[in-house]
Amino acid sequence: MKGLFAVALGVLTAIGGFVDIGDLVTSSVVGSRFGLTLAWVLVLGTVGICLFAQMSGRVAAVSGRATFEIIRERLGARLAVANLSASFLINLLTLTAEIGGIALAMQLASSISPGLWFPVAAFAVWIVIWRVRFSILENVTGLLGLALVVFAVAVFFLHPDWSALGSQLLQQPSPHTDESPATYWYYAVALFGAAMTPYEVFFFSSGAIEEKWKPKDLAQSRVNVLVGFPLGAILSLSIAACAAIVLLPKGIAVTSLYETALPIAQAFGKIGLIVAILGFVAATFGASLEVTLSSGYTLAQFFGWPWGKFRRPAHASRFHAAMILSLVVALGILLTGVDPVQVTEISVVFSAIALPLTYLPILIVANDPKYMGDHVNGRVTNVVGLIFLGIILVASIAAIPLMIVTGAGA
Amino acid sequence: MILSDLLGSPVLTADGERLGAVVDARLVLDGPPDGMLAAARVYGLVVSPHSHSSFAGYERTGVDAPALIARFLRWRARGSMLVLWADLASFTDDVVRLRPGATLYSPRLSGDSA
Amino acid sequence: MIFRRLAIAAVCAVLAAGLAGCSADASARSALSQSAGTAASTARSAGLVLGLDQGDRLLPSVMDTGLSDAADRLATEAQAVATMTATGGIGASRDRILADIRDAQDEVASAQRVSAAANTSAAALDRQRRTLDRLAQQLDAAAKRLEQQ
Amino acid sequence: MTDHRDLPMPPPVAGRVLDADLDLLDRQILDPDGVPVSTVDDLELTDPDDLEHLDPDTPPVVSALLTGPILATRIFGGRMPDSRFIRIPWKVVADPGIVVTVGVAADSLDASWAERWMSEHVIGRIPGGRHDPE
Repeated sequence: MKGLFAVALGVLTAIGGFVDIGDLVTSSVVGSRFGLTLAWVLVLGTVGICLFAQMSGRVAAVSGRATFEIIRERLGARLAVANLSASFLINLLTLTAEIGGIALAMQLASSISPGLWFPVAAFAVWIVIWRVRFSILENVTGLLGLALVVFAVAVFFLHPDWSALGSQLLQQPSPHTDESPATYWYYAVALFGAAMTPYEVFFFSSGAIEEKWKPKDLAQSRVNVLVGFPLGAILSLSIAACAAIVLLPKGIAVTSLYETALPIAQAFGKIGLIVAILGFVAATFGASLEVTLSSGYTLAQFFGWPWGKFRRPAHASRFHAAMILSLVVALGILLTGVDPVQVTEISVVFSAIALPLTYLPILIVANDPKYMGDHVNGRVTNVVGLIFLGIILVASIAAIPLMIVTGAGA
Repeated sequence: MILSDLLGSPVLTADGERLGAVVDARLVLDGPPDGMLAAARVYGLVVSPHSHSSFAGYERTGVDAPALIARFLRWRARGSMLVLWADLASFTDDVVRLRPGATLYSPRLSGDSA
Repeated sequence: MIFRRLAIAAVCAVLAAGLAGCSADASARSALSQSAGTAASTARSAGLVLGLDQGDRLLPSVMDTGLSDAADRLATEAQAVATMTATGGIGASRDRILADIRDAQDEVASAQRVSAAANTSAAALDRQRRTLDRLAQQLDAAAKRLEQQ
Repeated sequence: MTDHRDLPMPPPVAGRVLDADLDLLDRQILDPDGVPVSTVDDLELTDPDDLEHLDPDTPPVVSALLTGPILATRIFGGRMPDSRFIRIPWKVVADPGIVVTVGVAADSLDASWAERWMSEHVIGRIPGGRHDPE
């Protein structure tokens, strides 16, 4: 019974934890501009993140090594520093966006301008990381994030033209919008990069150490990943579908968080909005925690500092100092007045460096019997892993030219 | 001397022919006890003719998965060899020179046949 | 040696300037069209917000956020269009687009006033919604025309 | 073209064999309680007496694991003076596995002075910094 509860909890938190501000807005932007013609990218990215998150969790449980320690060991200091710089910048930009996202969600709930919420949100994130146990922070934000299921329900209540939605799923470069193929592919690469963003793997593998997983817990972690992540992706897809049903026909191209919520208002009115806003706050807050922790994990694991929430802050002092500094920098970026949502767009460039340099060492170590004993990758996992590494490489090479050609998808 | 001084240094035969670059140093823990372990002496140098560094050591370990990566990295490290310390004549100006008649050995780690 | 490099640099600079000059017309046109398109989308968004509010489906805080966001974005576009140098005979369309954006700004501002007032006038909000939709259509049409030229 | 498959295996040795870059460099160093100390950023070897005429019978031995600022010179090049090395003597190394375990507490090593400094002067002074999370 306890085992079943643990599995259910794991799955639920994986669903709730899958969606962050980038997913909320990007899904909605893409849905309102391209309909569901980019849904296949989401499916592809979800398979990829499931594969590598599971692999990194297995490495962590069996060898006790978190992902960035492995990156350092296998890539050597120089390449690892390149990855650290790129990953850390992505983390910082994502953190900026997430804190901004909390503030935007709070604005929706209160009408108080986001500028006043930035410091409150950053402080709240810090205090939770400082004082709350890992399992509690993971489970509570994950469960509250489930409020976003309202988007999945709304898809049905909006009575869409199912055959039209279905044909969008199968059509490539969308027929009834004026977007150029380059813009389409730019968003395809950006969506793929966002689905496979390295911080999720850093967080997942370090979380396995925080919760002291052993090889016997692997079955449960596999269920969490294989059920939770895809269901989370369905939430993303629902958000895109809601935008495609309500906003695309009206010619509204989403640029702000409140527009993401408008289809819910249309479907369920005020009650639905309250649930959706609760989901926004939980999802952005949960993601802020994950990203802040990831910044600490990557730095500490690269330099070999003590890290982890299972230690008292004074026993992982540089880890906590790094997280405080990250929050301060993110707050500083927000206070310059940039649009928090657009901040994430720059991170596409850094993903091009970070993605291959993160997933290659995981794949190599997952095959090393010195680390893994009997738990080395099977043949099928290796073949799929190599295919994804290929896709990641192509996406990485294409990312920067596409960004320049399309003016970042304008 | 630090390890980085050795790594990357070119290796020349006694005749001045370039064999490659030092990509690793093989240590053996068979000296007199030094604290908790035996002293670790430099047993030899791993030399690669085509690359300045080794990546993931596929040419030395018995690991061959994932096949495509293993094959590529072995190709990159093709022709790698081990030269023993006893066969080194000098290490000056960041160049390692071998003694006449130095033997080239396989770089494989024998304990790694897993 | 140094002279040859300077000469090459000069030739490159002239070429670049030439290309930029040729494409200045096209880029001004596409920037204008983009501003018109964004303004249209924003006006529609504000219209949708007003429509949802009429159906009593919106929280006041979401309505506030939506209208103030729309006001900000329209202001940004108005600023961008007003400071644009109108080359290649797009001056007339620029003025018309600017006028439409300014009208939309006025409508959003008065909607903000109406919704802030104690007794909201449903009729006034409905009128503003219709006006915003009409302006959005005009802006969209202008954007399309500029792209096709 | 020499292929290593054609090359003979080296003479067998009695002790454990480690390739310095492959098996030691960039590994995590843990103390007996599993507390991270640092990473292996470089190795210090004893200097041969005469570099122009190396003595075949006295090979260099590893005197210490190096860590700290030496990482910067390894990544960006350059050489720092030996006097500024932060050393973890080979004497205290207990097990060079997929992590390098040392036999003494992390707090007793120079390598963790930065951690102690940050703990004493910054993190430990923030309320709650010395308690377990709830």
